[in-house]
Amino acid sequence: MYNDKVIEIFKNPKNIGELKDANAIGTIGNASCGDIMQVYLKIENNIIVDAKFKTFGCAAAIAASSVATEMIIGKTIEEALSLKNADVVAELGGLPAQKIHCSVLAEEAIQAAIKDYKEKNNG
Amino acid sequence: MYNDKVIEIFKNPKNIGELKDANAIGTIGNASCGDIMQVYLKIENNIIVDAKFKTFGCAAAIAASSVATEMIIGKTIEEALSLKNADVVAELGGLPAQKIHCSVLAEEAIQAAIKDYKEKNNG
Amino acid sequence: MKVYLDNSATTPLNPYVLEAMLPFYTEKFGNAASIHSFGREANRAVSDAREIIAECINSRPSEIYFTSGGTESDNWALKGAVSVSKNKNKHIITTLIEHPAILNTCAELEKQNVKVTYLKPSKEGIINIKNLSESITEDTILSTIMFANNEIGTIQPIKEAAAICRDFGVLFHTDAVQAMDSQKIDVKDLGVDMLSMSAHKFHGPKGIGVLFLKTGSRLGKLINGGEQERGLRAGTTPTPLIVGMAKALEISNRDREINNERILRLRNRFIDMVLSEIPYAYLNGCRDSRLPNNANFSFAFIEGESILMRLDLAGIAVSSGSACASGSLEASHVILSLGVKEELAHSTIRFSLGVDTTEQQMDYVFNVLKKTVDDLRKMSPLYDYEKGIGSYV
Amino acid sequence: MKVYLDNSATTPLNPYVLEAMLPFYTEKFGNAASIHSFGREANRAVSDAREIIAECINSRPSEIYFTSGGTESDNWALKGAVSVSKNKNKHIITTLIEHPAILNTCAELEKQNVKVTYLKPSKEGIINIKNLSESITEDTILSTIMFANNEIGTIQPIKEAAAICRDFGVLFHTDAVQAMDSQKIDVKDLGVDMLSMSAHKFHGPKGIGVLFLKTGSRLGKLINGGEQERGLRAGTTPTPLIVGMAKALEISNRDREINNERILRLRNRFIDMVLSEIPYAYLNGCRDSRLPNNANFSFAFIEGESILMRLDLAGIAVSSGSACASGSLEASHVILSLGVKEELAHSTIRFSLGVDTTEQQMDYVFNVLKKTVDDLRKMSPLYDYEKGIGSYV
Ligand SMILES: Cc1ncc(COP(=O)(O)O)c(C=O)c1O
Ligand SMILES: Cc1ncc(COP(=O)(O)O)c(C=O)c1O
Repeated sequence: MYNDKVIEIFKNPKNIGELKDANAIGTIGNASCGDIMQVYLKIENNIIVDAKFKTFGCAAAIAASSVATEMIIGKTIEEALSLKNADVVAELGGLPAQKIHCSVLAEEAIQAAIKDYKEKNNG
Repeated sequence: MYNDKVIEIFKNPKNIGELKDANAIGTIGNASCGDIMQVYLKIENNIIVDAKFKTFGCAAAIAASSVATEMIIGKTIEEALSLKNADVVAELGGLPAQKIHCSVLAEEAIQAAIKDYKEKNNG
Repeated sequence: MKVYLDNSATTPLNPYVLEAMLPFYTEKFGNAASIHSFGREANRAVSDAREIIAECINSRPSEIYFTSGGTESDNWALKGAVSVSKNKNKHIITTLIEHPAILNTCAELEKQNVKVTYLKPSKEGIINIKNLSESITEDTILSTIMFANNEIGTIQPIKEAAAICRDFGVLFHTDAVQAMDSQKIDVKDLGVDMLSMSAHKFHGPKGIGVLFLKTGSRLGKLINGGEQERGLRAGTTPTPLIVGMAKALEISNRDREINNERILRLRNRFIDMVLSEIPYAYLNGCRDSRLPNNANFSFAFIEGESILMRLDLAGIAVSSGSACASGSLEASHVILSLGVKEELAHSTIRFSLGVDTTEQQMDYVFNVLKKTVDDLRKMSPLYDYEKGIGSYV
Repeated sequence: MKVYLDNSATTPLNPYVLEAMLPFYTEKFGNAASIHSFGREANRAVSDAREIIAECINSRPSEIYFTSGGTESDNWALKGAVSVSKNKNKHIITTLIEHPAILNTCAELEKQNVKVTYLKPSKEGIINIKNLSESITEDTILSTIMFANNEIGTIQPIKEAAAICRDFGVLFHTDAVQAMDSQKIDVKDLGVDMLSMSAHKFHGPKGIGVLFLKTGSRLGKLINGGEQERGLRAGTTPTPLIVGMAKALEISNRDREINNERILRLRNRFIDMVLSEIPYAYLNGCRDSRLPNNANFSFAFIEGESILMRLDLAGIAVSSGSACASGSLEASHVILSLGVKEELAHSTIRFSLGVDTTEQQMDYVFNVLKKTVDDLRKMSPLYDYEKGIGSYV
């Protein structure tokens, strides 16, 4: 079902936990559907300098959270916003069809966090 | 399906063929049903002194023909008429349910032969 | 270490079962319907197997019909009862906790205008018999209640249910697929009209099952064709599988007491350890009227499949919900029917022990499980790891 | 000497097939639906098997659905096509020479008000395609014609029949159970929508079959339950059987040419010997468009089962009519449909050769057969042994 890379990342996910000094938090999904993804970002001068996550979900959701946070660290907000779920899937070396939605959650959680940041800073 | 005794009798049936000097012949069944039994009897002084058969039919029909003719040789007409299909089945050590009708054919063929005899001699 | 704790999904084949099957995969390959010696040899083996199974469940050999498995047996029982019924309106009573083989067949029958009542279990996972008798109407043709549940292992009051149905003249079927290995089944004593089993759940081969059909019960055919199985179930008789099923049930019957005792002790010890040492762990289903090998927990704040995968990485095989439901995104219908909230239902893991399970294995499993729950809670947005409490977002 | 000439009833398992199956009866026992390593291992094997079978028949793997055998595949194809059809009046076209798995399913459907047309074969046992196109009406939802007949081995013009059905927008199914071993099957080239097979007819295990279902064809379910087989056929996946079926078909495909050639030569030699040296022996079915391993004769004046039993006593396994029909008192529906008279139909014996058949065996069989026919005619009331002619009473 999962490829070795997904398994490996699930086994040792990066960027787990809360970011104490986050200035952007995005949460997507709900527990009754079996998936919640929460992304914490620290943004400085339009650059994502750190990212962490907390995820309630399956192995794919956890692996997607891990690679998605890794992929946006060091990127500009605009670059992070352009991250698509397909990029996450590609980075994972593929996901089973019924797990693609986990990569969508990762994309959406990042977008939600950036939206949160923009609202706090511009709104 | 068949017990060893039926098989053994089928392998070496007794009283096969026509009886040249028969004075009673009975035929039962028809080929389109897959069974014909023909019994030849030689009757002297009310005693069946010889019996032979020809049978188109399955192993059970042939075995039943063999034991039935054996069972009536030396018997009176009355005794032969009292031969029931169950006696044939018993003599064979049993028959599969769907083959019981073969023992009925044997009973009926003997009765038909005796009827033929009576008709020729009384009628 | 490899630890297989998914015996409710399927069991390893008993080596003696394989040994019994092998001659029918080599020289004794005849078709049991053939009249010649090759056929008679196969036919004898099938007759013997039928007698063994009949003896194990106290039925007559002529009441044993071989099928391709529990699913086919369940489908046949329900669809056959409906197709043979002359009732204008047809009503079936079942439960919310049945296996998909029953529930999806009921859904199919509902499309054909059969009315279906689904009894709700108690919080403990047991069907209240009173609800059964209250649900029976003049249209009721069949009631089907599983003997033991495949997810939480709860054992239903089948004898009582069958008695009620008998009183009302309603056919009674039980899906005993999960019960066969550990429960002594006596169809006469139980008073059931039909009973489904599947060999691979008791160390027999996959692809073979039985429907017990009481003499005198009429049932429409599911699979038409040749005259096999007294003309009720067509298809070339799979002799090796039938021989294997009989051998497996015979062995299961013989060793039942001793296996149950050992497995029950290991299982209870495991449940005690989990409930006392892992916070926010809940046992689903009652502890008493339950298969001896089943332990089903919800571990709050973390998701079942990720627990399963972590255990798998440590060589431990378990199931989240039923094997069939895995891969779907929905929480188990069984756990939900107990009144468990959806998020907690998503956190469910089934451990089903087997004849090969050892205490050492269970200690290992417990340690891996404890660390897994700990690790996953660290990354759960629903759990405040510092404070050790749940905090729903 | 033991000579098995009933390969149309069932075939011996190929030893390499058993070897391929065994690991799945021992350590690789997992449920293919389980997510853990035991399950994934089984799942991979099932995927591989599906690919092998797909490649053998030039289909996609996703068009291969595992069933419990040819009978279930046939039932599913017909009942599934009917249950999914929205036609008010439903019409099926089939032939008089189908296997009971088709004919009895049609009879069942007739009870449900489906109209069924039965095409009559020529004296030679071949269906005239013109009759098919003339039978199609606007109500016709499905036509099912067997690839090769199980009693007389005649091969039907399936490609032509499929083309006609395609033109009329009618689903086309073929029962290829008897054809798989000796005929190269290419579902794309044939243009069929559905095709049934059964592993034990090509040296695979009993209790496993396939329904090929072309992408885009809709079919109702026969067996509801879990999500196995892309949700269309429920029941725990019988991994060992599936692995065995794929291996058997792979080997059959590989060795087809060489086996066919050898078997055909032995078969033709046998037919020539019988027709030239045994009086009143008739070959049923044409000689050309025929499976290479089939010889079916009627031996006038003597009854089939007693011939069969005599051969059996000499260690030779043959069939009188089809294995399924044996034990019944009726003459074969196939032989009768050729216009053969009832008494002659009762005198029918099928010899079906196999990969292990030798010339020496066939010589032995011929000699035993000749003596058997002779002996039985001596005791036949239909035959005047002295004159050597038939004399019907
Ligand atoms: C309770 C129950 N019923 C029916 C089935 C179906 O049995 P099978 O998958 O062997 O057809 C299962 C197992 O999958 C089960 O646990
Ligand atoms: C032509 C044909 N169709 C269908 C079947 C049924 O296959 P099975 O008995 O394996 O279910 C057979 C063999 O019995 C057959 O010869």
